[in-house]
Amino acid sequence: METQDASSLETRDMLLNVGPSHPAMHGIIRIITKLEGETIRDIDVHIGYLHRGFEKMSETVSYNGVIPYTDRLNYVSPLINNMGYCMAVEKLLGLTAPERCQYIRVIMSEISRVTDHLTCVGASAMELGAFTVFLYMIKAREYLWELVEAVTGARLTISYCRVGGVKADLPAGFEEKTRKAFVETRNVLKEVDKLLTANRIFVDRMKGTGKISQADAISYGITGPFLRATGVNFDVRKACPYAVYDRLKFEVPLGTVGDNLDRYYCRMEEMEISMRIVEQCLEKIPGGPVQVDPETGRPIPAAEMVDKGKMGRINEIAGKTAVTDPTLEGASDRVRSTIGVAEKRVFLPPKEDTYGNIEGLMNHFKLVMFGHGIRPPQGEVYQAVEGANGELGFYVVSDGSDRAYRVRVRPPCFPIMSALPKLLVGEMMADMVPTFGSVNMIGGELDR
Amino acid sequence: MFGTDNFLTSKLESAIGWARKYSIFQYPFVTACCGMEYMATACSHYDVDRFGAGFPRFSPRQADVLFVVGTISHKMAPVLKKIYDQMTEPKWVVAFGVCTCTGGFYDNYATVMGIDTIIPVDVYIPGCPPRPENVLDGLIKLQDRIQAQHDGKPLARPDPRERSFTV
Amino acid sequence: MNAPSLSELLKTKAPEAVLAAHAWRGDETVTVSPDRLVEVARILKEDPAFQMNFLMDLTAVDYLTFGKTAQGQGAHANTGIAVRQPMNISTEEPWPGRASAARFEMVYHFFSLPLQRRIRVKVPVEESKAEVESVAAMWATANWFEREVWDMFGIRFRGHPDLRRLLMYPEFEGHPLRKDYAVNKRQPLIGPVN
Amino acid sequence: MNEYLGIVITFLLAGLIGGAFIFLATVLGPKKPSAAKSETFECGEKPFSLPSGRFAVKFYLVGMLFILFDVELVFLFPWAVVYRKLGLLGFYEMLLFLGIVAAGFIYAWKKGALEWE
Repeated sequence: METQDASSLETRDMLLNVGPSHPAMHGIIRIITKLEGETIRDIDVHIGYLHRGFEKMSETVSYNGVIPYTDRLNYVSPLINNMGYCMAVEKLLGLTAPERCQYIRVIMSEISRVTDHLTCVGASAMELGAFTVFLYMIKAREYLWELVEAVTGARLTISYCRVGGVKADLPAGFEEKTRKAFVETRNVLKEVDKLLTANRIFVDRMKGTGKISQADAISYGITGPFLRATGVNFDVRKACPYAVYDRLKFEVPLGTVGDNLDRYYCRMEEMEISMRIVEQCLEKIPGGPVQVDPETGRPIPAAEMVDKGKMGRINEIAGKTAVTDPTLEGASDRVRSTIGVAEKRVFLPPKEDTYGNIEGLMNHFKLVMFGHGIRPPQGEVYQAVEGANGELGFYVVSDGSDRAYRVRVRPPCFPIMSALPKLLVGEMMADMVPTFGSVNMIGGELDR
Repeated sequence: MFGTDNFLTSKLESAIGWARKYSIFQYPFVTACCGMEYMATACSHYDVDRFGAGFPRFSPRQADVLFVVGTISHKMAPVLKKIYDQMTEPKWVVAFGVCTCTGGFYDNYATVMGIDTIIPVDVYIPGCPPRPENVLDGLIKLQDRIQAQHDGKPLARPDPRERSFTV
Repeated sequence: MNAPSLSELLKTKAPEAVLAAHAWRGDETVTVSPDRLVEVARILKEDPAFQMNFLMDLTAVDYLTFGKTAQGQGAHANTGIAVRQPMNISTEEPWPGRASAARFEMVYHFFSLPLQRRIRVKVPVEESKAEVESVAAMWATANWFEREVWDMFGIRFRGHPDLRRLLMYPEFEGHPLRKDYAVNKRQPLIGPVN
Repeated sequence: MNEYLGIVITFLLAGLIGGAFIFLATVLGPKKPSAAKSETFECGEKPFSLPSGRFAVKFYLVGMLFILFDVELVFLFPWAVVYRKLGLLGFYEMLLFLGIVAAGFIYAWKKGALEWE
């Protein structure tokens, strides 16, 4: 008895709105899916729900004023955007940051890359039901954020880079803190690896779904872990090395099939490699991880004195001199030349000069006051860095005034999102969740 | 419910307030960078579950509090308004992050300058993004509001101020 | 790098298409006339000397107030008082300038994975005839990039599969990234126009 | 009679607690129906079309298979409770019953009813 083919029965396709406010859509993507039963026949992706006009706002503020906006592009690994933008403007100015500053930037952007992959793998695992993995990953991310906070002062929107250098030097004891944080992170990664990699449910959901071929990936301009999962060996840190990446030894993990599982492997591998890069940098950084002040009876900073007084421990502070440290911690004259370019028309003078003498004050005034600031020559420049999702490019056009004329961001997750129909059509509705999780779409970077 | 507020109803009312205060079902309307800080607050390190608000509900029918987390653009505003309307009473709104309170430093053509211009807001949590401690403090303020509302002296909900911007 | 500079190579391959070529700050740049864009793009994609298999970025720049902004001449502190200009950081080899006086310029950034080389192609676009040939057929990534440039600048693309707004909502009039569009000119769907 | 007392009490308690929740919710919860609120929730957008029309037959198939094996499970519970008293005979009877159901399962598996395409 020849069974009647299921599709000959007349079933109308259902239009379903996997809309902007949806847990798996990270809140800001609307996918209109044409469903036939469980299979997706066609999708129409609507983005722009988080378009905040980054490029328009960067034309209204000074060169250093754009940096807080760049933090909020890829807000999961903010420091890579800072570094990309600052290197683009430095290329426009024809300056290169000093040795130590490049090492600091590489250290911090690799730490940011680990936090990005932690969040991405954790969130996509949670969307597949593994809520424990999400809790472990966010716990590991907290350790790294404490590290980032110790260096930059903020957890997420750090604005640590400046055109020509970084805001301040690494804090005292940074190396021990990093080693401790990496031990914790590696424990968490080991646990998650045990939980997920051989987990039958996780592997079945991720294997074979969201596949893309090498030719399609290149034609769609996809870069980063998404492209490397298909086996194409392209990493901006290796192809066009910038900062000090040419002096570091690290390999680039490649996948074979280019499905969700390969991307998961690539990201887990890259986290380990990024941590090794940071450890290499800590050894190679000129002037040691940080110049620790000799602990010989340094006067008590004013803040500690006030705390002691409030707690009534008068005897500890009686007769001691309080010193108000004028320098932004880590930006004093001694380290200034190592963390910022020595061009006084670009980089702020050390605080001792600003408070100390009139030249420093005028120099500071000329750089920060409205209508003054950095005035690069007319011209246009494109600088690409390896973001967490792929090649993050900054195209800066300057018309000789103190404001950028045009700042264009090449968002790495934008081409991946444009390839979504290629990834999802023909697959099951349930496969949309792991695929979208491994696309690692970040709203701020996608819609700018 | 049972007529004038004698001893029984007022005690029952404040008991309901206590119950609602410590079992907040939140609808996380997450859009932007504050989402990262929301994750940090909801997870094990700062653990919003200690205050009874750990259970996110992604449907407005089952949610009590609408956590608006991250910048709301003009394209997103009708969606936010529709979800707020579809929420069942009693409902409260928490504006999480400065972009939801006043639009933050995105003062341009694309951003809604403060969600209190489109929906009434109960608690404003400033910060870009606010530290998890700020968020927990905002949550405690919300709980005080809920309790006060059931103790017969509801705090005035800040109505959206008429804000005129000089272009 | 002693490899022959791509921009000179392209000049020999399509002499009448290339208006100007330079390599300022190491970025090889070629300005191509609008009607020869697809031909040059095909050369870049298929010619073994270029093999540009990645279209990394596609965007536009509005040169309406280039060099004519208030800050360009005398900077004005927000108090309105003219202020002496900060020292200009001029460099030894200045930027060769623009090859045309058109208002818009399309900017394509290509990258060749086999040769690991980058090139930038600029195409001047008149404001009156703001239309360019679409390259979406050759690089699939151009589809969304071109939709974004249409949304933000109002430059149409002939031959584009479905040219709709990408970032802004359909009811939005005007193109926000143009220099004559005010920063905070709002067109809200709901809520007051503050 | 009294061995059934336990079951009666559990049903009573279950009904009581369930009823209390529903009663309290209807009484205490404020009722403010509005047009926007009664619209179907589709992630904040206007829904295109309610799922009318005929569904693919695959859903029906999966539904039937689920009921089949779920009902079979219901028979196992009382058997497990009195398993000690039934002795070996009861064990083989249940094995026979499970064998028949397993045969049905293998048939469905081989016919590809469990594959979704």
